[in-house]
Formats: sequence, C-alpha cells, structure tokens
Amino acid sequence: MTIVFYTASAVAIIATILMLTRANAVHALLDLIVSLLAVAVIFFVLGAPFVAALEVIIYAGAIMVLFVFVVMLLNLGEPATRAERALLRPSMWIVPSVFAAILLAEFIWLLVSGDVPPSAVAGIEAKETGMALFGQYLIGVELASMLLLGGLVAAYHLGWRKVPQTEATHVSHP
Amino acid sequence: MILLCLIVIPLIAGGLAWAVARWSVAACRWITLLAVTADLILALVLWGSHSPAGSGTWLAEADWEWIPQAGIRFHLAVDGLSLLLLMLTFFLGVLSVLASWREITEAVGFFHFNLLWILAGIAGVFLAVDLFLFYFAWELMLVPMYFLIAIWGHENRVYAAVKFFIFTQLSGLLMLVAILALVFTHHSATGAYSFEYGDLLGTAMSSVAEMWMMLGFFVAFAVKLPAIVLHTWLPDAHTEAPTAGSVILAGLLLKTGAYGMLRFVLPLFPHASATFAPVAMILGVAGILYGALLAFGQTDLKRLVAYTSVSHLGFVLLGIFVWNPLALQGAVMTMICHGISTGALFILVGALQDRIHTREMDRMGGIWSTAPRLSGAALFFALASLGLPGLGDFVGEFLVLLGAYQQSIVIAALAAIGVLFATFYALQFVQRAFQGPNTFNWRIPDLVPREGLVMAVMIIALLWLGLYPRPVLNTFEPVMTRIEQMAPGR
Amino acid sequence: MFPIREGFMISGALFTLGVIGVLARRNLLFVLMSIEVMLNAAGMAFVVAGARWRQPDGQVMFLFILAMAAAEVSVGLALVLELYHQFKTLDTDAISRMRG
Amino acid sequence: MLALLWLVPAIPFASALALAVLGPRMRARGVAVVGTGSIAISAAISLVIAGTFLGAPPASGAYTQTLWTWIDVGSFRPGIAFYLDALSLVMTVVVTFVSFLIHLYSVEFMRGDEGYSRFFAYMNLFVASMVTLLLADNLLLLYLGWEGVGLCSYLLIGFWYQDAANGLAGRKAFIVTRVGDTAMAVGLFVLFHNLGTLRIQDLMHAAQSQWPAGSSYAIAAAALLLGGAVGKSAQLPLQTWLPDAMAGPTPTSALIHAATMVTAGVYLIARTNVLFTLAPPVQFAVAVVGAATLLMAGFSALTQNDIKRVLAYSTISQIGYMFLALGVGAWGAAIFHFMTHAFFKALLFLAAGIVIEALHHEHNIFRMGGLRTELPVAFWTFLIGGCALAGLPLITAGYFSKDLILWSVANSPAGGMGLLAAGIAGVVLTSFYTFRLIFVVFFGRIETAVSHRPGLAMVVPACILAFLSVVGGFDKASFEALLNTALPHFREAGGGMSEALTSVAAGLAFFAGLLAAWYAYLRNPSLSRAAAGNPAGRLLHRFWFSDWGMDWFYDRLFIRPVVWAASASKADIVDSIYDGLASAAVLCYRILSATETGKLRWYAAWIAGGSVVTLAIVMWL
Amino acid sequence: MNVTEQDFIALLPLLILAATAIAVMLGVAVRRSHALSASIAFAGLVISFGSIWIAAPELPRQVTPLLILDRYALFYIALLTVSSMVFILLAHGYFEKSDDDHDEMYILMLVATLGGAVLVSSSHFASLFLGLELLSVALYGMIAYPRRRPLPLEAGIKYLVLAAVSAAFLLFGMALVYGAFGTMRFDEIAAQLSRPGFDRWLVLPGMALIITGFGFKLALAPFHIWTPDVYEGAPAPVTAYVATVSKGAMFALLLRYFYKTGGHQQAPLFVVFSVIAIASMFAGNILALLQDNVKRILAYSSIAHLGYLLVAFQASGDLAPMAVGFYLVSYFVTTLGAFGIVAVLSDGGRDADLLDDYRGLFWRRPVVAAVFTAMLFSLAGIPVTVGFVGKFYLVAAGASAGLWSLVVILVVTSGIGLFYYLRIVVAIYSEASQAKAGPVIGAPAVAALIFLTAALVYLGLFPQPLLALIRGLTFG
Repeated sequence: MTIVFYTASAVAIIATILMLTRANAVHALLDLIVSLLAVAVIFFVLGAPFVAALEVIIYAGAIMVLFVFVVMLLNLGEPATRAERALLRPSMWIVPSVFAAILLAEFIWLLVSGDVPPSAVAGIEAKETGMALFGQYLIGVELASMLLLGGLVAAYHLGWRKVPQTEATHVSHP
Repeated sequence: MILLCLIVIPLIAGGLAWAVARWSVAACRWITLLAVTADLILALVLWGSHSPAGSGTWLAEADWEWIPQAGIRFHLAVDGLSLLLLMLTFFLGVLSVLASWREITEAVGFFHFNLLWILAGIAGVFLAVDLFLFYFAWELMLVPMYFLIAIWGHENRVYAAVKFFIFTQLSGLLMLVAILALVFTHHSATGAYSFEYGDLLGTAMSSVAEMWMMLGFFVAFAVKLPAIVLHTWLPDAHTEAPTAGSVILAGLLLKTGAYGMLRFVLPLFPHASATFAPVAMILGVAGILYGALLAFGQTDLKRLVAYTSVSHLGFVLLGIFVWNPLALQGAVMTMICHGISTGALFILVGALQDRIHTREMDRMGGIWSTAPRLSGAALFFALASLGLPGLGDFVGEFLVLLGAYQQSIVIAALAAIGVLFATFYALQFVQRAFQGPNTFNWRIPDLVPREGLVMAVMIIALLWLGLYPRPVLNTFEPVMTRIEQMAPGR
Repeated sequence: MFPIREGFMISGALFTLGVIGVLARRNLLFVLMSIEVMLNAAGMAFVVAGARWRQPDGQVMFLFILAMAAAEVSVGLALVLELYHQFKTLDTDAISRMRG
Repeated sequence: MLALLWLVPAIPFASALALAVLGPRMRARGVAVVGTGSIAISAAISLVIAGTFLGAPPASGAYTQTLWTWIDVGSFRPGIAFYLDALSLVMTVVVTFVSFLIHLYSVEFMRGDEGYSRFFAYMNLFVASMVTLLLADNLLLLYLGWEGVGLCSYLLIGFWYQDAANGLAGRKAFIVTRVGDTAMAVGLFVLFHNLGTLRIQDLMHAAQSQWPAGSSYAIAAAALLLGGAVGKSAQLPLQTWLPDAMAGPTPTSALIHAATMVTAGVYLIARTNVLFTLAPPVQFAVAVVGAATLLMAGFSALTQNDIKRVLAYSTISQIGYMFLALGVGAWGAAIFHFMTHAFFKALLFLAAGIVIEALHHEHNIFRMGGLRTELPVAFWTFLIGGCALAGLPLITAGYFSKDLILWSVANSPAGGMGLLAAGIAGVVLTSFYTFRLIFVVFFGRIETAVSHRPGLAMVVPACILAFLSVVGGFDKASFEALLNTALPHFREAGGGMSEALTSVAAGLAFFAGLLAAWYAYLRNPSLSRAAAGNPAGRLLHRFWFSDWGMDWFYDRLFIRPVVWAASASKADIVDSIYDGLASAAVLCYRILSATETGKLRWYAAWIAGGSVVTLAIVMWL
Repeated sequence: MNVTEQDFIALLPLLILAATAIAVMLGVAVRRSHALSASIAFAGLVISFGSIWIAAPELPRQVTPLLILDRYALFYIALLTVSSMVFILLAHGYFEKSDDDHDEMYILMLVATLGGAVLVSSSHFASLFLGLELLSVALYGMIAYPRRRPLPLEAGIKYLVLAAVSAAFLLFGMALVYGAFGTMRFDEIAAQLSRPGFDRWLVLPGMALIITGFGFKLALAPFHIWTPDVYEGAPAPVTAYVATVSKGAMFALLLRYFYKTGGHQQAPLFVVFSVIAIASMFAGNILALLQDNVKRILAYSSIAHLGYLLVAFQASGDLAPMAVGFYLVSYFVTTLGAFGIVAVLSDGGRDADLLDDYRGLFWRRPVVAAVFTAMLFSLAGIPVTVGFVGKFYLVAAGASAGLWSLVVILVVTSGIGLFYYLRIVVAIYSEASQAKAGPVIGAPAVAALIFLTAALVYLGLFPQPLLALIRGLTFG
C-alpha cells in the first residue's frame, strides 16, 4: 500500500514537472493527464474510491478533453511550439521556483514539526459520499448547478462569434 | 430658535441664491445680502437682549436629539464669546458680499451659495456645544471655502485650494480621533456615550491620555489659527482666494481655530494645556516674529497681508496660553479686531487688484495721487495692523502683552519686539504701494460709494473698538473668567 | 492506515508546482493547466483531510471543486479563443495594455 | 472752566477727522479756517484754563477729568482721563499756542500744495496727540498720544510722498522712535505688574511707598521709560531720525522741534520724576545721555550745509540740555528750557522757512548769502532766535534757561565738573554753529536771487515768537514757583558755584563761540575751508557730518540683517518641509506605480509572494 | 437532514434570485429584448428584496449546515439586491449604447448576486466556496462582456487567472483547517479554536492561505495588484458591481467568519491583519496620487477603503459590526454613484475614464458634476455625505478598541487620499477645455443617480435609522 502511494506520488510530481516544462501543448496535456491519473491512484490508496473514479472520468477525461479541443481549434502547430520553446529560458524559472520553494519549505517545516495526525482505519464508500452529497450538502449541489449554469452562460457569450463585418467595426476600436 | 435660524437662514438662502441666479444675478446678490443682514440683525438682537450678569453658562440654547445611538445631539448654545464672534461673522459676511458685488461675474449663483454655506458652517462652529456637531460644522465650512478658492481664485488657485483643504482636513481628522478618545474615556468612566460639551468637561483621565487628546485638538486648531510651522497653507490660500474668500479666511476661519482653543482645549484638558503652555507660548511668539519678518519680505500685497495674519494670530495663541484674565481678553479682542482690520486690508487689496490687475508691489507706487481715498483707507488699516493705540488691535495686543509679562518677561519682551516688526511691514506696505512716484502712471477710479461705505463702517468699528471697547470686553468677560478659573492651581 | 501527513505533503508539492507553472509560463494555455494542477492539489488536500477524520465531507468538497474547475476552464478557454482571435498570440505578457 | 479741558485735545482731533473726511472737497480757505481755527480755539481754551488754574488753583494742586473707562479687564482699568497740574498746564499752553502760530504760518506757507487739507489734518492730529500725551492721566493714554505723535511725525515727514526719500525719512522717524516706544511699553508692563495700576499719580505714590531707592524694579522701569524718552526726544543713541526728518515741510519741522514730539521725552521723565529719583543710576544716565548728546549734536551741527539740518542738530543738542537738567534733578529748569526753546526754535524754523521759500526751496546754506538786506524780516527774526539759541546774555530767554541748567548742574549732588564742562562746551559750540549759520546765510555775497517775499501770515507768527524769545525768560522766579507745585524742588548741594559764576561762564562761552564764528566765516573764510581741507579735518568733517557714523553703524548692524533675513525667507522656509513631504509621497507613488506592470505573471507572483509573507508571519509570531 | 417548509421561506430571497436567473434565460429563449431581460431581472430583484420581509419572521434559521439565515445575512442580502437593482438601472443605459446581445449580462449578474447572497449567509466552507465561485465565474463573464474590445478582454483574462489562483489558495487553506479540525462549520471551528491544544501547524497556515484568498477578493495589499487593471478594463457598471457587491459580500463574510471564530484576535493573525490594513491604506492612497485614469483612481481608493474597513474589523468589540455595516452601506452608495457617473458619461466606444474627460464638466453639466462631486466628497469623508458618518464610525470603532496606531495611520493616509479626490474635483471645476456635452442620460440611470444622491445626503444627515437597524443585527 505504502509503496503504491509513494510510487503514485512520484509519478504525479514528475508528470507535473514534465508538464510544466513542455513546449508543445498537447504533450503537456498528456503529462497532465498522467499526473491526474496518479492522483486518482493516491485517492484510491487514501480510501476514497469514489473520487478516484471521478478524477479519472471527469478531470482526466472531460476537462482535459476540453483543453485538447481548444488546442486543436487554435491550430497552434509547430511554429507556436518553437516560439514557446524560445520562451522557456532557465532564468524564467528562478524567481517562481524560489517563491514556491519557500512556500513549500514553510509548509513542510510546519508539517514535520507538528504531531503526527491520527490515521483513519477504514475508507469511505461511494454510498456514504452520495448520502452526504444529497443530504446535508443538497443546497451545495444546487449551488454547484447554478455555478455550472453561470459558467455555461459566460462561456457561451464569450465564445460566440457574430457575423464578421460587425466584428470588424468593434475590433477597430482601440 | 434664533440660534437655529442663524444657521438655517444662510443654508436656505444659499440654495435659493443658486437657483435664482439662473434668472437674475442681481436677485441672487440681494438675497445673499438680505440673508446675511438678517442674521446680523438676529445676532445683534441676541446681544441687545442678553444680560451680562446672566445666571447660567449660556445666554441662549437650543437642543434636539440627533443620533441618540451614539449620544449625539443637535445642541446649539451661545455665550458671550460665541455671540461676539457670531456678530463678527455676519458683519464681515455682509461686507464681503458687498465687496464682491462687482468682482464676481462667473457662476454668480454658485459663488453666493458657497459664501452663505461657509457662513452657516462658521456659525455652526461657534454655536455647537455637541462635539460631533462641532466637528460636523468644522468640516462643513471647508468645502465651500475650497470651492471659493478653487473656482474664483487667482493664478495659482488650485494649488492653494488643495493645500488648504488637505491641511485643514488632515488636522481635523486628528481632532476627530481626539474627540472620540475623549468620548470613550468618558464612556468608560460613566458608562454613557455623550458628545455633550458639558458632560465631557472634567472627564477624569490619565495625564498621558490627556496630553495626547489635547494635542489632537491643538493641532487642528493650530492649523486653522495658524500657529507657525503649520501656517504654510495660509499665505497661499489667502493670496489666491477672491476678495470675499480672503476676508472670510482671515477674518473668520482663523478665528475658529482660536475659538476652539478657548472653548475646547483649555477647558477640556486643563492640566495638559498647562503643561503644554510654554511650548504654545513659544510657538505664539515665534509666529509673531516670523510672520512679521516674512510679511516684510513679501512683494505680493495679499501675501504680505496674509503673513501679517500669522503674526497677529501669534498674539492670540500667546494670549490664550498665557491663560490669565488680561491675556485671555486680549486674545479675544485681538481676534475681533484682527478680523476687521485684516478683512479691510483684503478688501482694499482686492479693490486695487480689480483696478490694476496685479498684486505686485513692484508694479505699484504713487497710487495715492490717483486714488487718495483708497490709499487713505489702506493707510488707516495698515496703522491698525501695526498696533496704533486708539485702534482696536492695540487694545488686544497690549492686553496680551500685559498678561504675558506676568507669565514670562522674556516672552513679553519678544512679543513686544514683534509689535515693532509690525511697523516695518505696515509702513513698507503703505510706502511701496501707495506712496512714492507713480512710476507706472496708474490712472484708476477711487473707491466707489459702495466700497467707501464698507470702508467707513470698518473704520468706525475699529475706532470704536479702540477707544471704547468696554461693551465688547464686558460681553465676553464672564466667559473668560470661567476659562481662567479652569487653570489648574487656581 | 492511511498516510495522512504524506498525503498533505504530496498535495502541497503539487500545489507548489502549480504555482510555479502560473508564475513561470507565459502561454495562457499552460497557465490554465497550472491552475488545474493547483485546484487538483487543493481537492486532494480535502480528500486527505476527509480521510483523516473518516468523513465524506472532504470528498464532497472535491466534487464541488471539480464542478468549479469545469466552469472555470470553460470560461477560461472561451476567453483563450477570443484572445487568440484578436491578438494572434497566447503570450500573457504581450496582451498587456493596462499598467501604472 | 476747567471742565473744558477735554476740548483741548478733542477739538483738534475732531477737526483732523473732519479734514480727513471732508477736506478734499473743501476749498483752501475753508481748510485753513478749520485747520487753524481749531488750534486757535484749543489754544484759547488752554489759556482760559490756565487763567482759571492760576487764579484759583485746585486744592490738591491738580485737576482730574475722567471721560470714560477705556479698558476694563479685572484690575486693569485705565480711563480716558485727563490730569491737569502745573506741569501739564505749562506744556499744554506752550504747545497749543506755539502750534497755533505755526498753523497760522502754514496757511500761507503751504498754499497751493495739492495736499493742503491733508496737511492740516495731519497737523491737527499731531497737536491733538501731543495734548493727549501731555494731559494723560495714565500711562496708557499717554502712550496713545505718544504713538500718535510718532505717527503724525511719520505722516508729515513723508508728506510729499512722491519723493521716495521723504517716505524713507518718515519711516525712519517712526521706526526709530518706535524702538524706544517698545522699551517704554515693556516699562509699562513692569509698572503695572508690580504696582497694579497705570494712573501716573497712583503709580508715583505706590512707587514711593513700595520701592526703596535703588530698587531693581525702579531701575528697570525708569530705564525702560528712558528708552522711550530717548527715542522720542532724539537723544543718544536713537537720535538719528531727527536730522532726516527735515524732509517734511518746514512748519512740520517747527512743530516737531518746538512744540511737540521731541519734548515728549522730557515731559515723560519730568512726569515720572519719582521713578527716576528712586533709580539714581538711571537718572545719572539721563544726565550723561544729555551731556553726550548735546556735544555730539553740536559737533555735527558744525559741519552741516543744509540750513534745516543745522537747526535739527541744534534741537538735539538743546534737548540734550534738558536731559542734562533732568538728570541732575533740575526738573523745573528742564521745563523752563523747554518753554524758551519752544519759542526760539519755532522762530528759527519759521524764519528759515521764509528763507527757503524765498529761494525756491533751496536748503544749502552755501548757496545763500547776503540775505540780510533782501529779507530783513527773516534776518531779524532769525538773528533774535539765533541769539536766544546761543544764549546771548541778559537779553534772551535762551540765556536764562540755559544758565539755570548750568547752575543746576554745578550745584546738584548728581552733577559734577564733567557735566558742567560739557554744558559750557556746548554753549561754545551752539554759539559757534549758530553764528556760522547766520553769517553764511545773511552776510556776504548774494548767491541766489530772492523770488518770493513772505506775506503777513508768515511774518506775524515769526514776530510774535521773536518777541517771546526775548521776554520768555524774564520771569524765571514765578515760573519756578508755579512748577514747584507739580515737580519736586531742586535739591541744592552745598558748596557749589554761585549763580554769578555760571552766568559769567555761560556769557563768556557765548562770546567765544560768536567770535570764532565771526573769525572763521566772516573775517577769514579761508580758514574754515582750510580746516575742512586738511586730511584730519576732512575725516573729522565727514565723521561729524554723518552724525558720528551712527547711521552707517545701524545700517550694518540692524537694517541690513533684517532686510536680508526677510528677503532670504521670502519663500517661507517652513514650507519646504511640506514640499519635502509631497516629494516623498510622489517618490513613493513612482515606486509603487512601477509595480503595476500589467503583466499577469507578475501579478500572480504578488499573490504568491503575499501568501508567502503571510505564512511567514503566522509561523514566526 | 430534511429541508423544511420554514427553511424554504427563510431561503426565499436566494431562491427567487436563482429563479429569476432561470426566468431571464427562458425569456431570452422566447425573445431577445434588452428591455425585457432587464425588466425581468429588476422585477426579480424587487421580489427578492420584498421577500426579505417574508423571510424575516423565520429568523434566525440554520438551513442545512451550509447556510444560516439571520438578520445579519438578510441585511446584507438586502444591500446586495438593492445594489444589483442600481446596477441594472445603470447597465441598461450603458449597454444600450453598444450593439451586442445584452441579455446574458443580466443572467450573469443574477448568478453573481446569488453568489453574494450565499456568501453573506454561509456558515460552512462549502457554501463559502460555492458562493465565492458563483460570484467569480459570473464576474469573469461580466468583466469581459464587451469581448470585442481589447481592454475588457484583457481584464477578464487577468481576473480569471488570478481569481482562480487565489481560489486555489483559499481552498488549500480550507482543506488544511478542515484537516486540523475535522469540521467545516464556522461555529464548530470557532468552538475548537477557543479550546487550546489544536493543531496549530495546520490551522495557522490554513488561516494564512484563507486570508490570501480573502485578500485577493477584497483587493487588500499585497493582494491588490490586479485591481486597477480589472477596474479599468471592465465596463463601468460592472466595475461598480465588482467594487461593491463582490467586495461587500466578501467583507460581510469575513466579519462573520472571523467574528465567529475569533481567529483574527490570535496574535499572529492580528499582526497579519494589521500589516494588511496598513499596507492597504498606504498602497491604495499613494498609488492613486498622480493617476490620470478615473477608474484606476477609484480602484486604488477602493483598496484604501477596504484598508480602513479592516481597522474597524480589527477593533472587534460592539462597535465593529456597526461601523463595518454602516461603512459598507456608505461605500456602496458612493462607489455605485461614482462609477455610475462614469457609466452615464461613457459612450459605446470607450469609457469616460480619463481625467481629461471630466475637465470643465461643471460648466457643461452642472448637475452631473455636482453629483459626482458629492460622491467624491463622500469617499473623502466630508460632512453632509454618508461617507462622513461612515468614517466617523470607523474611527470610533478603532478608538474604542484603543488601536491608536491604526487609527492614526487611517487618518494620515486618508489625508493623502484627499489629494487625488481633489484632483478629480479640480478637473471638474476647471475651465472647460472641450465643448462636448457628452451622451444623453437615460431615465433609469437618472433614477439611479437620484436615488444614490438622496441616500448619500439623507444618511449623511440622519444616520440614526440605519444605525439602529444595523445595531439590531445579530449573528444567528
């Protein structure tokens, strides 16, 4: 169990690092999906099989597909990748990495200095989760639906294009 | 009810004047004049009907609930001191309306609106005995003043207006903090929220707290007064303001600072004030000398007069913190007379600027030969400014000095040297502007009857105050006695 | 026995990587991906916390995060499309006009 | 009749007011009538009052009239009140009467001047102030008059305002005297603070009873009052304004020198003699100041070319005599000399005015000459005045008064040989410069043609004054008797000189000076030129001519530093503090504003950085 | 855990908001009409506002662990709905000038308002998070709404990325707190916090990260950096909305959250909040000093204003909710008014956001100028305006708690702040440089401005009723 956990963790982290350093968007997306799948394994280890499944289905599945669609729509191609590579100079990484390293260091320092938290013995079944979801979190589910509605309307409005000539007049505005 | 009218009449008339100006500029001016005159008459009626040996603290009072949540009341009251200052307010109000009768041609309605609202604000300051209301009025008078300077001012008006606004607002906020601190101190002692002046008097507090609160009030009033170091907004504001603005600034707004010291700083924080008094006195004397020196150095007439205000108000500050009957009454007397004499000087300089379109003394000279009445009036008020006996300013300054001598010989002597310095700038003013050869061949009309009337009234007032000031002195004497008795150890 | 502390550490590490991505990448697509990493890490932290207390609440929160990520990404990608259409680039530095 | 007292200052004051307001619209004749008439009435009233006073003196020797309480603050209650005793009576009568004559003279002298009404307004105000000063019952009212005369001197000296130099002279007069006034004001504080009143009589009694002789309060108060007195009376070291004051019209000079203003200091000291008696060092200082001034001014007078400046220095010198007298406790002698001086000095100025007007406002004596025949009236009156000034023995008033002073100096316990020698040397000098003037102006060749001859209004006052200059000193005894009702008797020290001795000495001194002048300017004019020509003489001449370099000294010591300081701080140094704050704020703005780069990554970094900092604070606090 | 009838009644305002969003969408399906959509949305808001009186008798009510409906929540819901109504009035005229579809704006706005309402009544991390995201996601759409214009688009992208990042921070923080306590309910967390010996090593970083999230939404320094760009880029009415509804709901939540947990009185957090307050007051006021873009000036000033609010927040005590409540009302009125003026003076092409656009406004349109001046003076805290009373209460709250250094900094920085308000005022009253009268102002916008001005003056003179109302607010 422990070995699985650590392996999955290592995979998640390495895949994420790879994703961050890719110039080609599609490659990066694939790395990200690997990372997400690794996280799904971790969830499984943590005794949360329901969210592990959702992670695979929705996150790695649906959401990433959305990304892929957009990449395709934009038709970025090889020139974009080259341009992107040009931007990936090592110096770009220094400051963010320092920041993040401090953040992580602070965080880990805290975790290590604290007491070891008690560990649960049993996992949580999908049923339990479902009960909670449609029990005390019912309103939350409704709100999440409104959230998706809002996202839908916004994405619809922003992504929708009119006939080209009226568009041209708008674009000409500074 | 009269007290409320004193504030409400200008407020309403202000709105009316603004509205009417759309159709008739003359009507707007007349409405303004009538409103201020009405207030002046009301104030005079109050003065006439009061009995100097009155029993209570206040001669008249009006009290309504306002924000009971915080113990804030709409409480107006008047005693001898505030009554006199109210009369001065509306007296100068009338004169400044007359003085700007022809000067203002743009946005006349808005101008008179602002003028009236300033007067209402000042009246509110002098009338309020609820600290919140006081602060309210205190801030309220700034805004129209700001507009007066910023819209109808001269070349550098924006800079001056902004500087004025920021100085006074910032210091006012410090006072607000002090007011609240006082209220909470009072609250923790009694369990009741109250902004009442009467309730807050004698609030028990630690000496450190008292000192800080006192400083909060002091800074606000010292900026208005203005005490040296905090004075630099004044020359700019006075110089750039239109005539009416300068008159009200010098004649009234500065007095609100002194009034605040007398009404709040000393009575509310007697011990801290006593501890602080030497510093304040030194500030006063430094102001007297520094103001006089700078006035001597100026070539811009309005700037010159502005610095004389710094100098004269130094006497007021000195007199207040000397804190004995002579000096206190001298300080109040100086306030009143300075209002008239400096107001008159600003009117004259305004009239002159109107005619020759400059305030630079280097561009003047020999005005006397073409406008003798104007020049003569200027001479008169210059003499009042240098403290000539027989004119009002002398009485005040002499009393301050006499009182100051009982505190400290050195301070009195230095302040007396300040009077000597006054001679320098006053004579320089007369000499360079009005006497000497008429190098630039000015040919200008002399004072018109309207202006002549204004000058005559002011001259008579100063002579009266200089030769027979008793009625005035007696009006505020009980108040000063009370304040004097609040000094610790007395 | 679930590795709770390690779980927090891993989620923290992933979160940090997401932060690095947002700070370092100029391509908007990568920025959005990095945000996904961050959100995922936060969701993972919830799951870990839920596991610690043996409660379903952590997982419910993960679901909500999932919904939010979906909404977020859809709007974000719509903006990416529009942006690319107007500016012909996804470089966040290049699209910046407002400053000061 | 004494109740009319208040009218003496009130009428000139009222007429001054009337002339100021209505004057510009009145015709010249009307102005003259109002301006002169008011003083005439005032003089008449004072004569009537004098008659009443002398006929039936009030029981206490003084009459007090209170008009109203001026200021009323606690125990400080000075009134507008007048106090008449022998001292103020004499002064008032002389002042009003001489002023009347000067006004009369001005009616003609100033005719045609565009500021005719203004002139009379100022002159009337001048008289009103002076009379107020004299009659004041308390020191505050006295101070009012005191400042009033200072003001009027300023106004009149700068009367012809279009010449900036006149304005400068006027300002100088006002400011220099005000330096003294400031000291005096502080003196008032001392007195009020320690004695609790400013009423002069109460003060004197209180001082007498509360302060021992030589008490430091008395010394301080007396010294401060002396400061005021030297300023107004143009004594060392504040004498520099008076010679410049000649810029004003000649009648003004006459008024300032003869009747008003400069004698105010003498009056003040005489009035507060108790204080000075209680402060022997100060009183001695008065004497020394007087002696030094009379000598210095005498030397300066020797070198002047301007006829009025010579007279101005002679005034300073003569006031020095009065101070000398005051300093030795000869109060009466001082007032006596004041009176005779008022007559002959007014006379000299009026006569000089005739000369000046006759010669197109020529002031330089070396462009005059031989006027003896051209302007006989001027010559004779000037001669009489000059003799009185120089002290022609036995005939002139000036001789008697000066002689009395010399005798007092010789016989006072406070006096001494040094002071006496100075006094006698002063007589020689006076005689010398007076006759130098007379010989140069009225004898010798005619240098400038006479264009204008005086009318009756100018001649009559001169003649009356000439008469008074001669007879004014005859009845010394009854005058002293009168004054002794108000002033302490002169305390004679035993073993002094006899009166005859001092008289003879004074007479001899007079003739010595006369002879020297005759020799140097009539008999052998080349001598004076040679004396002025050699290097030492030239240096001395320049030194004396410039009033012993005092002006130069003051200019360097006070005026330039003040002017420099004023111009240096014109822009208000304090304001730079706030400018600095504003610049600091703007700097902060520039720095912070640079953080708003518009770059998304940078913004995200801020958020991450912010949470790093927050975390850090949380962890280590 | 059943939802009862009473729960529904208590939830009515929220339900009606959600229903209205659907209704507008259905309306669009039938007929695309700007006026219709706006009317439906407005009516929905009015009904929602009215339903507060229906809901009021059921108070206070805990509806599932997620939401608590108490007087406090209802007060802020009322404030949010009224602000949204004003937004509609302003937005109608503003968007009418450009030819695009406008209906989605109202749907998004209703969703956002719902989010705000959820925020102010949330009692649980989940509802906090959902409310926040409802608000955020709708705002992405609203900010970038005129998507063909480059500035709104840029603003939208920036807001989206940064909001998402900060949401991630917030979530991570919440996860840590949850990990420490095992509960996500505020009251239980408060109870745990008051007990010693909790897992500080999880709680404190959790709190710190939550503060990051809040700080971003409230635009407090150092998380303020996005504000000017988004304010400038967003269409003026949306800017008003971002500045008021979004921030106001968040601050109300902040007060509730920390007031309940008492977390901000913990020494480290107290320091953090103090540092944030001071930094915000300074940064906001100094950044605005010489700014030439009115929207950016207002953006920076809003940073400062939130800093002021934090002073009262820090003060805690009885006065804090009152001061915060009143100040928020005053801030709402004034900010809506100020951006409202910008909105009505803008034409379809660009917003009238440069200082030069306002030069000489007084001589061209005196009434508009006067209203704008009143708004600016209220922001500056000058008497007769509501801002004065608001600032008075802030200082009072700070003073009552003896937070002298914070109070003095408040005073000093607001003194600096005067300068840039006056710069706008100066421009308004300077000599007219251009004769252009500007666009015609439609009746709805006029109504909105009249309402705001009246509120500004009335509350400035007679704050008592509102104060009494706020004083009566209780946490459930």
